[in-house]
Amino acid sequence: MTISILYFGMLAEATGHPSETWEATDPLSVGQLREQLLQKYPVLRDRKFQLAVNQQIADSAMPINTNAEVALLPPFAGG
Amino acid sequence: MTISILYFGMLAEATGHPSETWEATDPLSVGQLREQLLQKYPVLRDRKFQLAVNQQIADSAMPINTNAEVALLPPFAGG
Amino acid sequence: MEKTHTPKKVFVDGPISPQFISDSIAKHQSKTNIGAHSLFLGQIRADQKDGGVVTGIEYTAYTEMAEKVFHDIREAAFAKFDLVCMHIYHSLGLVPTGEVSLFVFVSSAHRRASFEALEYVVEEIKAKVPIFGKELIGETGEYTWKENK
Amino acid sequence: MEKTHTPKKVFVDGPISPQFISDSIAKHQSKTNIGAHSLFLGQIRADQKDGGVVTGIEYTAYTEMAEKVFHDIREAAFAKFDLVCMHIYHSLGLVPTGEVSLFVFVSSAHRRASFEALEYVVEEIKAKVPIFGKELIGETGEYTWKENK
Repeated sequence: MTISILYFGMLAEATGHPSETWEATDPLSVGQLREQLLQKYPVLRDRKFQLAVNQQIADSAMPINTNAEVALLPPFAGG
Repeated sequence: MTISILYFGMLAEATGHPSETWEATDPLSVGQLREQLLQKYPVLRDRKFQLAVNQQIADSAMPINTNAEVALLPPFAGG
Repeated sequence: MEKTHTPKKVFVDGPISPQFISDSIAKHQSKTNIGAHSLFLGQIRADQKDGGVVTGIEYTAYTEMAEKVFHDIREAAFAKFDLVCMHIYHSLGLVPTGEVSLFVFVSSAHRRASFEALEYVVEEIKAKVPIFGKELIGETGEYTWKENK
Repeated sequence: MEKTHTPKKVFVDGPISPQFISDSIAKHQSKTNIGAHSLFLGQIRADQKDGGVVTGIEYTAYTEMAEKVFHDIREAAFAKFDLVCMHIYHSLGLVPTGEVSLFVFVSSAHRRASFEALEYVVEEIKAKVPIFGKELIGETGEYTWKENK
């Protein structure tokens, strides 16, 4: 299945791009995707980030469906 | 001794004037002055008010000295 | 940090205009140790009373005492909270419904101090400053005397 | 009372000007059920960092999600507090030191609701809205990423 990944702020900087298309095996949980991302981008290991799936903050157990939009969000700085 | 009395807001309305000079016997406490004021102006009996002596809120026991400025303050409405 | 807090002019004639408020805000843009401003505006409500709707409040004050009390509130707020600066303005005379009669403006490096100081200062003003308000009702010259809760 | 709270435009390009703030205030003078306005302004501080002083913050956001979260915060605040109206504005792009990047404006009949809602809304924004800030340092192109506490 195909999902779309978005990187924001310092994470776009760390990975070198703001988004990419990700080919993954189905089923896939948020926790499993996080592991795969850390494998591809070891630089993310020492960064704090949360994952949002379809614009909702997601915990590790949440399943990711095909065509999902997954965003990697560094610490918030609004205000 | 002579003191000066100021009436504000609804109390100026009730007494009919914003200020007057008051001749009083010495010593005089705030509580005693309040009694004398209520005698002269029975209309004040059903009004809420505080007394300030020389621009400080005063309790009944506080003595009033000659030339003091005593103000009758109805409920505050700032803001 | 302001170290000396000289008494400031608080009372203004009539309503406090939005332009006056934005001028105050603009003046603080050069104070680059400020990270948070909290502002309170008291606006006159068209409350329904026996006899009609409130059309405005006519404010009077025991001004000499009021200025002292404003100064004391100011000093106490600077002592309690880590503020960069603070301004208080209050109307005297007629303020029509919909217009602003109280403007409290507190500024600090971080937001918590400004929130806490704002509430503190407004509550102190309502409770302690000898300001009196005649609520004008309808078109017939009726009024009641306002009392803070 | 606003009964339906349609999503509103929150993001503005660059700093929020004092004039924009006074225009917002002026628009509320016809809402004569309002007695209390509380406003919060977040202003960029010239903090000292390794390498120099902060000269501004460059804001970016996950805008689609941010707009949803702003809407949720707005709905939650209307449910929790007795408000007449509420406005939130946040900058995107560069906001120089001394200028305003966040403007929260809550209005109610009585003061307590406006105080409580102001704090609630600002804290929720800081904690939950995916906005990111690059603090620009000195004159040499250095920067650090800001993180809310």
